[in-house]
Amino acid sequence: MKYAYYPGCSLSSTGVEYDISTKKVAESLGIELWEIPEWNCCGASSAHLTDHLLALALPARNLAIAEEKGLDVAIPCAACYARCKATEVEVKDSKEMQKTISEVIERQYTGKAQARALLDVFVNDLGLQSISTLVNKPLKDLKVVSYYGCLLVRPPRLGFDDAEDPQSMDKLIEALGGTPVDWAFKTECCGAAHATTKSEVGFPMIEKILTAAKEAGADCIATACPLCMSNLDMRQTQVGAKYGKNYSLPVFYFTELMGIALGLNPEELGISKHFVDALGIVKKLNEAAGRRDTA
Amino acid sequence: MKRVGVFVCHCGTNISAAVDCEKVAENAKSFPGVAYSTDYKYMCAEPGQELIKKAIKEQKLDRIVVASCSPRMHEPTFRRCIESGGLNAYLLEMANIREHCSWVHPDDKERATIKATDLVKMAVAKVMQNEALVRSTIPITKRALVIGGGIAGIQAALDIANAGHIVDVVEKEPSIGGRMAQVDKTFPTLDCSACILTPKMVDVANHPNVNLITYSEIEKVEGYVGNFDVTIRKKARSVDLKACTGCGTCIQKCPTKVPSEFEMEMMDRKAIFTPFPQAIPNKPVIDRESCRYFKSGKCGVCQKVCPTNAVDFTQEDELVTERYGAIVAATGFDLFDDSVYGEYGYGKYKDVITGLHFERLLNASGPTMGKIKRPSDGKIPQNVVFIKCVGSRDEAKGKAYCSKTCCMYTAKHATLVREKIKDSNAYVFYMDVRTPGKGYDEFYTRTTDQYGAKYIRGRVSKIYEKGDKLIVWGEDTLLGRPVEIEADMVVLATAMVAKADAAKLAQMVGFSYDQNNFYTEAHPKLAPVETHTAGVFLAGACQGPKDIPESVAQASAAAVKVCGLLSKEEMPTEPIISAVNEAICSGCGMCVPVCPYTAIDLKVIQERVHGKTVSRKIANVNSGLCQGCGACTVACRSAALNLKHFTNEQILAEVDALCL
Amino acid sequence: MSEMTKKMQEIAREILVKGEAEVVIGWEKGTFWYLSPPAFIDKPEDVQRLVWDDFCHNNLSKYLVDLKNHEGKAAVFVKGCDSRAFNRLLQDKQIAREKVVLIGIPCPGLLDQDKAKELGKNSDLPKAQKCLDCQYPNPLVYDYYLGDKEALNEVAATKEAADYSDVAAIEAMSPDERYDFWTKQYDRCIRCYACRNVCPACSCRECVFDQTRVGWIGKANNSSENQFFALTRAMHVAGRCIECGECERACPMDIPIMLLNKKLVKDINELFGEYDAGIDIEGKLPLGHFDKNDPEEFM
Amino acid sequence: MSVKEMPQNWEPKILVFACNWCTYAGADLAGLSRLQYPPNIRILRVPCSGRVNPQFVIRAFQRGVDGVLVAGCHPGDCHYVSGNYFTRRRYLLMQRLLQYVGVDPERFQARWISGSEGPKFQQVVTQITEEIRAMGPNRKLRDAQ
Amino acid sequence: MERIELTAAWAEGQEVLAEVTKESGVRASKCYQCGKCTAGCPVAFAMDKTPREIMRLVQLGLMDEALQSQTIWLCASCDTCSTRCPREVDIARMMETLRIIAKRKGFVAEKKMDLFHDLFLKSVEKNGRVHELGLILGFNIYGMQPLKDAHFGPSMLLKGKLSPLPHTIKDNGEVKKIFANVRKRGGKL
Repeated sequence: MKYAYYPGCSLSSTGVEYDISTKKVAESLGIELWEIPEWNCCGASSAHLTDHLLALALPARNLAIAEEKGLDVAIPCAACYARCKATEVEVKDSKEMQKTISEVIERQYTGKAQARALLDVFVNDLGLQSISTLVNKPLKDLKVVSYYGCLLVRPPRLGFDDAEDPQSMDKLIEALGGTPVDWAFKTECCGAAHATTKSEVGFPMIEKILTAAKEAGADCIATACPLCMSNLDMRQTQVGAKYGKNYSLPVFYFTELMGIALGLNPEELGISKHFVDALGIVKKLNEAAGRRDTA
Repeated sequence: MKRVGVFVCHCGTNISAAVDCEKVAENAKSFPGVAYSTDYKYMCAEPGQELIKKAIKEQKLDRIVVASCSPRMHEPTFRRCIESGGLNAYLLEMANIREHCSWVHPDDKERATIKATDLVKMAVAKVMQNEALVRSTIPITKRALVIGGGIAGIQAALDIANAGHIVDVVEKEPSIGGRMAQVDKTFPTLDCSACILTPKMVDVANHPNVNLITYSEIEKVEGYVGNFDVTIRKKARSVDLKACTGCGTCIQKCPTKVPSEFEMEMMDRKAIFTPFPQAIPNKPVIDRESCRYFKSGKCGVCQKVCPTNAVDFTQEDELVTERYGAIVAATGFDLFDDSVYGEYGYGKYKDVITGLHFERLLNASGPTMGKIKRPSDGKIPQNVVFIKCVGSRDEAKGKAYCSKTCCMYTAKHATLVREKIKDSNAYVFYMDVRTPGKGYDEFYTRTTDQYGAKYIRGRVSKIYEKGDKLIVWGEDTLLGRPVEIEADMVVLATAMVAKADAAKLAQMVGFSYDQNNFYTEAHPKLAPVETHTAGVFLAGACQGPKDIPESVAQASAAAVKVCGLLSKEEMPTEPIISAVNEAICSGCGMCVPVCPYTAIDLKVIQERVHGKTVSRKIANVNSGLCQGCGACTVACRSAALNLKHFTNEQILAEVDALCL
Repeated sequence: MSEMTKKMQEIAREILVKGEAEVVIGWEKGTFWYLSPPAFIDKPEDVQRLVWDDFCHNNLSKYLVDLKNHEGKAAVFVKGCDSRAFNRLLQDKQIAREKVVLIGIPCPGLLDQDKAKELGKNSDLPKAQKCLDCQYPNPLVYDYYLGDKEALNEVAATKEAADYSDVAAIEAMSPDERYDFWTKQYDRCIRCYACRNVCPACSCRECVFDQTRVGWIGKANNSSENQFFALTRAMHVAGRCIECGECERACPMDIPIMLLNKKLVKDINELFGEYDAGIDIEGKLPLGHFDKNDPEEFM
Repeated sequence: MSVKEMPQNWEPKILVFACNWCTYAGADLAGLSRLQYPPNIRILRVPCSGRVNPQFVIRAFQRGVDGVLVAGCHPGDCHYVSGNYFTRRRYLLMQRLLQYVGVDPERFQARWISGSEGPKFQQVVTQITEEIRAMGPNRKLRDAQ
Repeated sequence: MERIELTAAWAEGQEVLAEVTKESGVRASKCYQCGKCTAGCPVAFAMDKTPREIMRLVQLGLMDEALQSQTIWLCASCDTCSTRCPREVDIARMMETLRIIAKRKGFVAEKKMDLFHDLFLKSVEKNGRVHELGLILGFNIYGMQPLKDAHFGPSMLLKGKLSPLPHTIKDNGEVKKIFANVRKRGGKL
């Protein structure tokens, strides 16, 4: 299995551990990721609010490079995925748009190279069956709420999962030996850049999600988006302080949880880079496993 | 030698003001076949008609052209006229020189006259090829079939039976009663549904002219108006209806419990069961899917305890064929599947239910003995939220149409919540409140005013569980503010949709259905209970969402149509139908799928070829079904099919005449 | 003798000896080296007449119509186009599947007869136009198959894309140019109806063009009547033409009949969705059904 | 034939195949409403537009009409349920085929005109008459006579 | 409240309405004002007009009021509204288009947000990728709140999450060209 890989800007900065864990996990699972050379920013989440054509053209360049190579593109970041998918679909739907975009990016893109969410690739191309056979440190008794965020499964006609009650990440957690916890905020929006630009709007949105996860009885949150991650993880203490709450909810990229279950070193997966301590819970998991082994 | 008479009408000055009628009549004399031509002030008036009749006799005319108004106006008049003059009615053609000529070309008499002459020329050319056609008759079988034993079917059957005709009612379920039996109270009077339905069920069951055929389905329909041959599959009941007394011992003793469909799976029934206590016939059936005996061969308790030995495990489905003169489709509706609304969590959250579930919760013989209780924990809900238009008026996930009944039954539900639960709140999320019906708006007004239900204009976007509450997010669009309600129970006013197998039945009988699989009436205004297939009528929600009074009214209307048909011994058929030239037809069957009335099938004929008898297939037009559209004639490459009165020869002659 | 000819003769012999069929329809060498007309073999000793070469053009399925009232079974060799013709005739209910034994032959594409006649035996001959346009060189239905089955599956999976450049060239002309073009073509027509007679979509008991009493068409051999014939024939095979090109090959006046047929195939595909005649015998014919969402141009 | 060569006093002759239930009724309504249009059309009544065999259309051109209009009920309104859907398919093809052999698109047209569309009937036949008048007599597909 | 004269407002709003409809491909007339968009909107609590009200303004041609509202700037583009709309109206796309047009017309109700997006795109144009540290610094400096979020800086640098230098792609000519080509086609960036 081989895919073009589009990490996106966040994965080389705030979401560096998403990049690290993705690459490690893909390697362990035998998926070859060919990082698009000299990839550019997809424009999320500013370009589409400024100019529609620019919003389509920026992702199109990356897709065009993948198309030349004959590969579909695996995209970890939900926002990048959404922008790339939108481009792919508009190009496929309209020959005229295809022509315009190819002229703007000065490359050919016909919509043949598809934008694929990394989660989709793992769950639907590789398959849960194959993943679960490779699990050697199951996430036993770890209660995880899956937070898909707003962009991963929308709009419904393009999605690889149900837009209202998606299941793929939950099923993945289950395949990793963890306990998926159902909750109602799987696709509620975390406010994206609002936490940075307008915290009085962004913080209440984050608060709602963290509270819901806590109330659902989760030990931690799994996510597929670097912006969601920074809102839920980096901002967690800040938001907690504002609302007088202590959530202590570690947030993981789903790839990190996969890495842990596949027996990779948590440090090497980048888990120490989180703001809310996540290593502790991993340690507990390993200790419990150790006790089970000796017992 | 054919002798055509041409009669040009002035229509007072309606025609003659713009067309030189005398000249047209004069011109006509030179057309091939014309033996006589004249003009007159009013052809349709008595003296005009006499003029025609007289000319037929005196001039020995054998076919007539009347150049006057539109045939849509006076063709019947002139057909009668020449008939009484001794000619076959179909030896008439009309040239429309009024609507299509004088009235639209008032200022150019010369060219209007040329045009009128052309139109007459075409009519003459056509009439030269006309043939005498005879209206035939088909016998009518005096027996009606009603498909579906809900309130619409029951009403139709009763009305037909009371008029003295025999009716068979075929019902798929073990009992008649349909959806209305599941309903607790009816709007706008709040009288109990069972109290008004069950007497009708008894009436229909006891009526000497009615045969109830329950637990049965239509297997095949052949034939046409007056003569439908219908095969009915009587599903194996596993209980001998004659021997069973309906004592119910078997039901009591049956060890297998399964969720009751009638109770919306909120309560159990046995594997041998009647759907509800007032079922008719009140004799059980065995649900073989869940019965222990049928699954494992062990058990047989019901058979052992039956005092009359009525339980018969060896029963098999039985096919019976009967001939009917008319059919009423009254197959009812299904509920939309609300689980497509992931955002509402129907199917995931136990206390998010449909209106029909709620009916059963209200019902004294339902799962909660008439107390409104939550399915999840049996608690009495304080805050009940109703959401309207779930599946209706929703192009994205549901149906584009309005389900018509939900506004009223939701008002009823909200009223009953407020009436039955002390200190309760009933919130209704709506987009519009549609109450056109006698006493309906008054009922709705009482719901808000007297009963204090709170109506919030807006569609709900999300429901989720928080503890034992259901959080409902909506917008109060009148305030322009997002709102949230902590509810104990949410009731979805679910769309009415066509039965899952609606299309199958329509295809079997041969009538049409719309994009939502509701049956299509012949005309939305003027033929609302007829279908395009003669002898097949519609009643109730199978034609579109309807409430009880409307279903009953439509059922009675359908019954009148049936009675009208059955009151005759035979009915005349229009002779303008397609005919097959058997010598030419190669039996390719291209005509079969283009016929909208399934009037064409292929039949096998025998013929002698080189001293051998061979058989071959040819098209066969059913004169009872053919309506004379001519679609088949164009599908037939070799022109083996031809439409009488509009034959290929006639149309070609008209085309040629136009250019002579 | 070619490998395929040998195989053909063997299987024909076997079928006749075993009595699987009473007659085998194949091709034999004709009067000229570039002709391989149909052969009807009913004795095992005659099978050596059968040949397979670059000129086995005739669409043999059409001959089955003549055997409609024949009681016994017939075996027939089918190329891709013959097999589509067979399906076509099945759909028209003109033959009974159980009365026919089909022997499939993979077709590499045949050579142009007219060019062969013109250029002589030892020249480099081009493929026939109909074979260049062919999208289904391999039989779609058969009881026996004389080629390599695996190769067949591979080929079946990759249908060749249709080439409509010749049709497009005419579409690009002005109306008057188009009219002049077709008038020139059909002025040559002698109304011999050879095109109809070989056509597997023409299976009427009595063709409209023979119905003098109705007067669909005048006897006069003029441009107008000839074009009535051309257009009517084209409409009659619309959605049913399997593009075997036999009409054009049979035409003694070299009228490009396939240019009309292909135009209809192209328009049907564009208007009502991709459809290839003679592929799926269960499917509905393009002019035998409709879709409420068909293009609307008549508002 | 250019306008200059147009014969004197030439008037186009246009044949309209009108279905009995919609277009014929629409033409009646145009009359009842006294809506004027050029006297060049001749209406041939058929039960349904689905009855109109393409051979009739070619025949009309052969015999010398200058234009043909096939008109029926709007899709969905056919008196015979589905006849006009077949008409639509058939004449979408036929129209293209006629143009392919060089018939000018204006010469053959198809339209949906309902029984209530008297004004539309007037407008359609006026427009077609004017278009064809501007083009001159039809010579294509015509009998030599 | 001021009475709106609807006929005049409708006439006045036509041009912009046509522009919005063309650019977004969204027909506002499809909306039947059920409010499901607002009901599920995670940002509705902070808006001055609900998303449904924006649709209503557009329906009536009250374009200036729509373009001047904060709402269009607060929309987080999460698509919840479009996903759930029973009339399949792409409300999120409408918001996006209104924002683009508002900017073109100089109606910027939320200067900070606009600044953020401007800086973001500048960074992309310059480097081919977004330089997050630069973006945050720039945003806070231009936004006159230089110390906001500054406490994250050091720990982010330590965790390797913020690079002091921008990530660039070697030959950014291609991305610059994309910007130039979009501008050539009338894009106002």
